[in-house]
Amino acid sequence: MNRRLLWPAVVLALLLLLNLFFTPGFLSIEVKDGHFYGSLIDILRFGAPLVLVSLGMTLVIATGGIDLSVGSVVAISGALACLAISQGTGVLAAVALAVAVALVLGAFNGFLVAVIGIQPIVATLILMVAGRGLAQLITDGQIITVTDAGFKVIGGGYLFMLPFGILLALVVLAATVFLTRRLALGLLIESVGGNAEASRLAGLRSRGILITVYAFAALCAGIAGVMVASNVSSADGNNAGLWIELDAILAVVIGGTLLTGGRFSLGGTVLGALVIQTLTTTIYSIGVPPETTLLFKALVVAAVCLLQSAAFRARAFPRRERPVTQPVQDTTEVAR
Amino acid sequence: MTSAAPILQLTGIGKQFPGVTALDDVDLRVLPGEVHALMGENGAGKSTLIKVLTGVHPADSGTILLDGREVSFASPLEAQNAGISTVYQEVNLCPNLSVAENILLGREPRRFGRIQWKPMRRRAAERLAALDLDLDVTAPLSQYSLAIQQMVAIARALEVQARVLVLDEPTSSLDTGEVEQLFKVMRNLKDQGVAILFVSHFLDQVYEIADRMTILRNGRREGDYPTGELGQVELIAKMIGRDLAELERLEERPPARTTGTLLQADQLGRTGGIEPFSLTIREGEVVGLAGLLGSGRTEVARLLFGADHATGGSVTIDGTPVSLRTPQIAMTHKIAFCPEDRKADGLIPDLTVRENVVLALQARRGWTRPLPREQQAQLVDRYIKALKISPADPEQLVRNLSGGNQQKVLLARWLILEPRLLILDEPTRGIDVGAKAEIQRLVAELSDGGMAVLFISAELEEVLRLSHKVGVLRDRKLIAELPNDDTLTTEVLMQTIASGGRS
Amino acid sequence: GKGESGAAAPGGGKTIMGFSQVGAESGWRTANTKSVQEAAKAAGIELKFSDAQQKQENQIKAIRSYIQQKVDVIAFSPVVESGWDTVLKEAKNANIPVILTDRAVDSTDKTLYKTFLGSDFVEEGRKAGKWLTEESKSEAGPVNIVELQGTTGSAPANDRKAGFAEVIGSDPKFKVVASQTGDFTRAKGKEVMEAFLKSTPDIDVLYAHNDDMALGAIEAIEGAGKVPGKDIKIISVDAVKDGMQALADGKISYIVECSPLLGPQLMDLTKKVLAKEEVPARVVTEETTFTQEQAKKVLASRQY
Amino acid sequence: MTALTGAVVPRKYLPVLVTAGLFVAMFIAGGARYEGFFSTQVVLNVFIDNAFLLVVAVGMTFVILTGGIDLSVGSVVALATMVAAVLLNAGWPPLAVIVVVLLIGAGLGLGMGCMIHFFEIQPFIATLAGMFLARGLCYTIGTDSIPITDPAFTAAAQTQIGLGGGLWISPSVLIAVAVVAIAAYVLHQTRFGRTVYATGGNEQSARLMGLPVARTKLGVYTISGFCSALGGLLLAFYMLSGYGLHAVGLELDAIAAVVIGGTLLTGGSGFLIGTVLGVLILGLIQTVISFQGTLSSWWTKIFVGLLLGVFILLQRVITTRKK
Ligand SMILES: Nc1ncnc2c1ncn2[C@@H]1O[C@H](COP(=O)(O)OP(=O)(O)OP(=O)(O)O)[C@@H](O)[C@H]1O
Ligand SMILES: Nc1ncnc2c1ncn2[C@@H]1O[C@H](COP(=O)(O)OP(=O)(O)OP(=O)(O)O)[C@@H](O)[C@H]1O
Ligand SMILES: [Mg+2]
Ligand SMILES: [Mg+2]
Repeated sequence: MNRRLLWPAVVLALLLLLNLFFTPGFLSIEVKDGHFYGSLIDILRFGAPLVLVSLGMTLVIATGGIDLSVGSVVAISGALACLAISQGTGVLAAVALAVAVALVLGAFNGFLVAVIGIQPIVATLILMVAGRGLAQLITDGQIITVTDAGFKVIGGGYLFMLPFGILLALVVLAATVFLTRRLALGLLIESVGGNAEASRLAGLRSRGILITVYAFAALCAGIAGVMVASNVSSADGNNAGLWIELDAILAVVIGGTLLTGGRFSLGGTVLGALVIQTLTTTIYSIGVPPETTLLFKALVVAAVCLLQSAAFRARAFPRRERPVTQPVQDTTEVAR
Repeated sequence: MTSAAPILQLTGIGKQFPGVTALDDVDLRVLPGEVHALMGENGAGKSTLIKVLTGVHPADSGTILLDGREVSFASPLEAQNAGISTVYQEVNLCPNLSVAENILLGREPRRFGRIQWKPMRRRAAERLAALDLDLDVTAPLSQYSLAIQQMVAIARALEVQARVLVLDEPTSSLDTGEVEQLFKVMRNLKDQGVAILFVSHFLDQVYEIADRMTILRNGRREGDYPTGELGQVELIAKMIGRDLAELERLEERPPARTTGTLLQADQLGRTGGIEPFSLTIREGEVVGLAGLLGSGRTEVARLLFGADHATGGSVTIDGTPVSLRTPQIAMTHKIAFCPEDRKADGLIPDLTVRENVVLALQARRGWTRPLPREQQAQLVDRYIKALKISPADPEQLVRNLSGGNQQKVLLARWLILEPRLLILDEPTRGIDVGAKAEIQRLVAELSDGGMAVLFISAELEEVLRLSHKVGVLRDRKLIAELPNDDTLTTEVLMQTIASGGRS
Repeated sequence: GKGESGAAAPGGGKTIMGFSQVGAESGWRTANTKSVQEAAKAAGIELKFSDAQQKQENQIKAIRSYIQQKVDVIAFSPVVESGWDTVLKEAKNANIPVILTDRAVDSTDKTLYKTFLGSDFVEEGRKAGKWLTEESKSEAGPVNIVELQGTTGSAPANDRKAGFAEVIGSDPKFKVVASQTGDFTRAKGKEVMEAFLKSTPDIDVLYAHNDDMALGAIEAIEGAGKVPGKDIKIISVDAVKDGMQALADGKISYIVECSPLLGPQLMDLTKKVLAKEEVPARVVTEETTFTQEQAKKVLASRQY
Repeated sequence: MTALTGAVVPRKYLPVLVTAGLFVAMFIAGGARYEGFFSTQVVLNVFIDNAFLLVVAVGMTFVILTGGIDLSVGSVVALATMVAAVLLNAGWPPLAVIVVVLLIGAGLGLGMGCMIHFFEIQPFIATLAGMFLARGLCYTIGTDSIPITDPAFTAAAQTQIGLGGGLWISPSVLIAVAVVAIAAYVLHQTRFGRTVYATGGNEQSARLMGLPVARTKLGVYTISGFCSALGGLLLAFYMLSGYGLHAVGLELDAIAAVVIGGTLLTGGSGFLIGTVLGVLILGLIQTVISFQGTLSSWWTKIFVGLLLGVFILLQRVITTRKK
C-alpha cells in the first residue's frame, strides 16, 4: 500500500475500534432476509454515493480544478429520475434521462473552464447556485415520493446478497481505474494538472480532457443522485447532496491527492470517503451529542492531516522517523 | 593569490535523498577574492552542495565554516543575511512581480515601512545597467525571455553586498556578450575581495574566469586544483572518471543530402513577437538560428510549431499549404519542438521520467490507445542509455533530477516521436560536456538519416558546428540566411548581427 | 400605485405586501410559501416575495429593500428570534406595519410589530410528550426513546426538543437513549436510524422532529426486520401528506400538526392592520394532532 | 535592446476596469427596470448590508493572493457573534469584548497558519478543520440565538451617519472602508504586501529569493482570522445577536467575491479593489432579486446563478478580447 495512505487507514481502523468499544457487535455481519446486514455494510452502503462523487472529484482535482456543483447535480438527477417515474416513465429510461442530463451539465462546466477559461471554482459555482434552484423547480419545492420497486433496487436493493449501491460504486470504481490506469487518460490528466502549458506544448488536447473530466464528475454525481433518491424512494430537491462537495473534496485530499493538481490516487480517494462515512456513522453510534459533532469531526480531520504530514511526524516522533525535508511523494500505486 | 584563511570551508558534507546519495563526504574551501569553479557531470551534486550550503536543504552530516565560525542556515534568508548571495540553477524569481521588485524585494528602499517606488526603480535600472541591460523595470518579469530572467536573477544576487557570491550555471542561456559583461562584474567583485563560487558546463568560461576548481564526481570530491595546473583533457577525465576519446571535435559537417523542401515559411510573422520572415527547411538539413538575447529565435520556433498564433504569412509542408494553429496540428505534420524553458514549458515535474518521456507520443495516440508498458519500458530504457540519464531509473520523479538530466528527459520525449522536423531551442542548456557531445552527435546522425533540424543555441560554435545553414536574427527580425561554408565563422556571424545584415 | 409613505389606505389602490421567506429548505416551507402566495392573490394583495435562503442577513436586506420600495405592509418569517430590532425600527420609522409569521422575535419593544401569527414549537413538543405519557401509562418498565432532531440550532429543533423533554422529564421511566440530528431530511433520518438500531438494542419509541425524518427512519426500521408502529412507536411533527399516509398505514403512531397554511389568516390580519383595527398580539394557528384513526378519515382531504 | 513600453501597465488593471464597467452597467440596467433602484442610497445599502462580507473578503484576499484558501471564515464570524453576545450578557465592557473577540479570531487564524506552514497541511483541509472547530465551538456555547442588548453595540447598530441629501451609512461601513484602505496600503506599499504577492507567484522561488515566506504565510492566515472576527463584530452590530447558525456558507461568498474581482485562485495576481467590486456585485445581485420581488424560491437561485454566469462570462470575454 502507498505510504501516504497508511495513516488514513490507521485512522479508519481506530474509528472502527472505537465503535467496537461502544458497540460490541459493531464489526459482525449477519445474514438477514437473505442478504448481509451489519454496521460495516451500512457504512459501505451510505458511503457509496460519496465514493462515487469523490471519484469524479478526484479527476477534476487532478487537473488542478475543483467542482462545487456536484451537490446540485446530485439533487437534479435524483429529482429528474423521480419526476419521470412518477409520471409513468420506465425506471431504466428515467435513470438514463437523469444521468444524461447530469452529463450535459458536466460538459457545460467543462466548457466554461476549458473553452471560456473561467476559473473552475467560479465556473462551477454558477451551477452550484442555479442547479439547486433547478432541482427545486423540478420537484416544485416538494418531496416527490415514488413507490416503484425497481427504482428502489438501485439505492436500497440487493444483488448477490450485497446492497446494489455498493456493487454499483464498485463498478464505477473499476471503470474509472480502467479508464485512467489501463487506458492513458490518467497520464494525460496528471500531465494537464501538473503543468498545463507544458502539456499543451506536448500536444495534449487539454480542452477535450478538461471537458471529459468535468462531464465524468457530473456523471458520477448523477449516478449518486439516483442512488440517494432511490435509497429513500423520494427526491428532495432542497436537501439531496447538500454539502456533499465539501465531503468529496475532503475525501480526495485525505486520499493524498493535492489540490494543486497532478498526481491522483483513486484508492486513496475511496479510503478517504470511507473514513468520512465511518466518522459520520461513529458519531451516530457512540452517541456524540449533536452540539459537539463538529468538534469531534474537527478533531478527527486534524488528526488525519497531522498524521499524514511528514513534517509533523518528524517533530512528534523524532526518533522513529528520519527527518524529511521535503514532502516525499510516493511514486508507486497499486492500480498502475 | 594570497594564502589567506578560507572564507568558506565545508568539511565532510553528506546528503542523502531517498534512494540517492547526492553528496558523500565532500570538502570545499573557498578563499576570499577568488573565483572558485565547481565542476562535475550532470547529477554530480553541484547544485545540491550549493543548496546545502545556503540552507535550502539541511545537511545530513558535515560542518560549514564561514569566516572560521560554524554556521548552519535554516533558510536561504539566513544565508543571505550572513553574506552569502546565490543565483540558483533554475531561474527562481517571481514571474508575477515587476522586474524591479524581483531585483530588490526584501531590500527595497523604505521610509516608515512604506516602499519608495521611485528610488527602487532607479536602483533596479542601475543594477541592470551594470550588466548592460536596459529593461522596463515596471513590467512583470514573465514578459521577458528566459535569458533575460537569468540576467535579472544575477542582478538580484549582485544587489546584496555579499562576501560570498554563488552562481549556479548563470550563463547557461546567455550569449557571449552577456557572459563577457557578467565576467567583468565578477572580476570587479573579486578585486573587492568577494569570493565567488561558480558553476558552468562551458569549460572555456571556467578557464577564463576561475582561479581554482573543485571537481565532484558522483557526489564525491575528486580534488581541487588551481585552474592553471589542470588541462581541459585531464579535467574532463576527472569529471567523468575516464578518458574521453569520444570527445574529439565533430568533423566538418558533410553537405546535407537534401532530397527536397520539407517546410517553407512565407512572410510568417506575429505582431509584437516577430516580424514576417521567410525560411526554407529541407529534409536532412540542420538550420541553425543565431542571434542575441531576445532577438526572436524562440519566437520563430514557436510559430513553426503552432505554439503561438501567426498573425500573417503562410507555411507549406511538402508543397501543400498548412495552417499550424496548434501544437497538435504541427505534430500531425511530424514537427517536434523542444522548448528552451524546461521548467515552465517542458516538463511535468511531478511525473516520472518514463511518463514525461512517453507523454508526447501518448498525446499523439490519444488516450484510448495506451502505449503498452513493455514498449514504454523499451523506449525509455533506450534513451536513458543513449542520453546517459542519471539516475537511470525510469520511475524517478523528474523533479528530483538534476537540471542537466531534466533537459535530457525533455529531449528524449521528442526524439522518440521520430519527427521529420525537430525544433531544438537551446537543447544543450545546462548539459555537461560529455552529454553535449552526445547530443551533437545525435543531431548529426538524425539529419544524416533525413530528419530536418532547426537548432537554436546561444553558443555560436555549436550552431556553426552542426548547421548547414544559419539564420541570423536581430531585434526580432530575420536579417540574413547564410550557408555554412568554410568562410562562415563566429566572427562573421557576430559581424552580421552587429551590422544588422547590411554587410 | 405605490403607497406614499406610511400605511396607505387600502382604498387608495392595490395594497402591496413585502414578504420575506426564510428559504425553501423543506416541503413544509414550500407549502407555506404557496399558501401565502395564493392567499394574497385571492385577497387582491400584490405580493413582493423574497427568499432569504436561510440567511438572516438576507432577510434584513429584503426588509430594508421593502422599506426602500415603500410597500404598505411587511410580513416575514424570522430565521431566528434575535437581532431584528434595528431593521424593525427602520420600518417603524417609515410607518410600515410589520406582521411576523411562523416564528416570533425576541424584541423587548413590542411596538415594533403588530402581531405574530404562527405555531408554537414548544407546544408541539409538549403535545408529542403528552401523547406518549398517556400511551405508556400502563407500562411499568423503562421506555427507551430515540430522538431525531432537526437541524442543530434551528428554532423548531430547539423548541420541539425542549417541549418534549419538559413533559417526559417528569417521569423517570422515560429514557432518551439516543438523540442525534437528522437535519430534517429523509436521507439523514434513515442513516441515523440505521446507526441507532445497531448501537442501541432496545428502542421502544422514536420521536422525530418532522415527518420526513420519520419516513426515512421507517425504511431503516423495516430494513432491520422490525415493524414500525408496532415494535417501535413513532411520533412525529408536521402532518405532511406522506406522513399522514404512513400514519394511516399504521407505520407512524401519532403526528402533531404544524400547519404551513398561514396564508388566509395572514391576509385577514393584514387587512385589519391596514384598516387600523385592533389585532391580538399573538395569533396561534389552528393546529391539531392526529392519531392513526383520525388520519384515515382526513387523509383524502389533506391539501399538502 | 529596447525597453518594452506602453500597454503594459493598463493591461494588468484591465480585469478590474472591465469588472467595474460591468458593475455600472448592471446598476444602470437595474435602474431602467425597477422603480426606485437608480438611487445613491441603493448603492449605499449594498455597502451597509455587506460591510461584514467586505471585511471578511479583504482577509480572504490576502490568503488567496498567497495561493491559499480559508474555509473557516464563516464559522469564525459566527463564533465571533456568539462570543460577543455571551460576554456582553455576562456584563463585560464592550471594548474588552471587542478586543477578546479579535484576539480569538487572530489566534484561530494563526493556529491554522501554523498547521499549514509547519506541518505542510493543505490550506483547504487545515481551514476546513478550522471551520468545523469554530462552528462546533459555537454550538457548545449554545444552540440558541442570543440577543445583544448592550447600549454600545445597539448604538453601533442603529446610528445612521448622514451624508446629506437624506443619504446615510452605518458606522460599520466606515470600519469596512477603513479596513479596505489599510489593506490596500499594506498590499501595495509595504514589504509584507509584496511578499504576499511573491509567495503566491511562486512559493519555492520566494523562499530561494530569501523572502520570509514562513512569516508571510502565518501573517495572512492571522489577518484572515482577524478580519473574520472583525466581520463577526460587524455582523453582531448588524444583527444584534449571536448565533451558531449565522454566516453559514459565508466562506463561499467571500471566495466568490475575491475571485469575481479578478484575483487568481492560484495566487500572486489580483487587486483589493477587485474584491470590493466582487462584494458589490454579489450585493447588487441580491438587490436586483429583492427589487424583482416576484421570484419564487427556486427561481431566486436560478436567477442568481444566471446573473452570476452572465456577469462572469461577459467579464471573461471582454477581457480576453481586449488582449
Ligand atoms: N529533491 C531531490 N530528491 C531526490 N533526489 C534528488 C533531489 N535533488 C537532487 N537529487 C539527486 O541528487 C543528485 C545530484 O543532483 P544535483 O542537482 O546536485 O546535480 P548537479 O551536479 O547540479 O547536476 P547538473 O549539472 O545537471 O545541474 C542527482 O542524482 C539528483 O537526481
Ligand atoms: N531586451 C528586451 N526587451 C524587451 N523585451 C524583450 C527583450 N528581449 C526579449 N524580449 C521579449 O522576449 C521575447 C524574445 O524573443 P525570444 O525569446 O524569441 O528571443 P530569443 O532569441 O530566443 O532570445 P533568448 O536568448 O532570450 O531566448 C519577445 O517576446 C520579447 O517580448
Ligand atoms: Mg545543477
Ligand atoms: Mg530563446
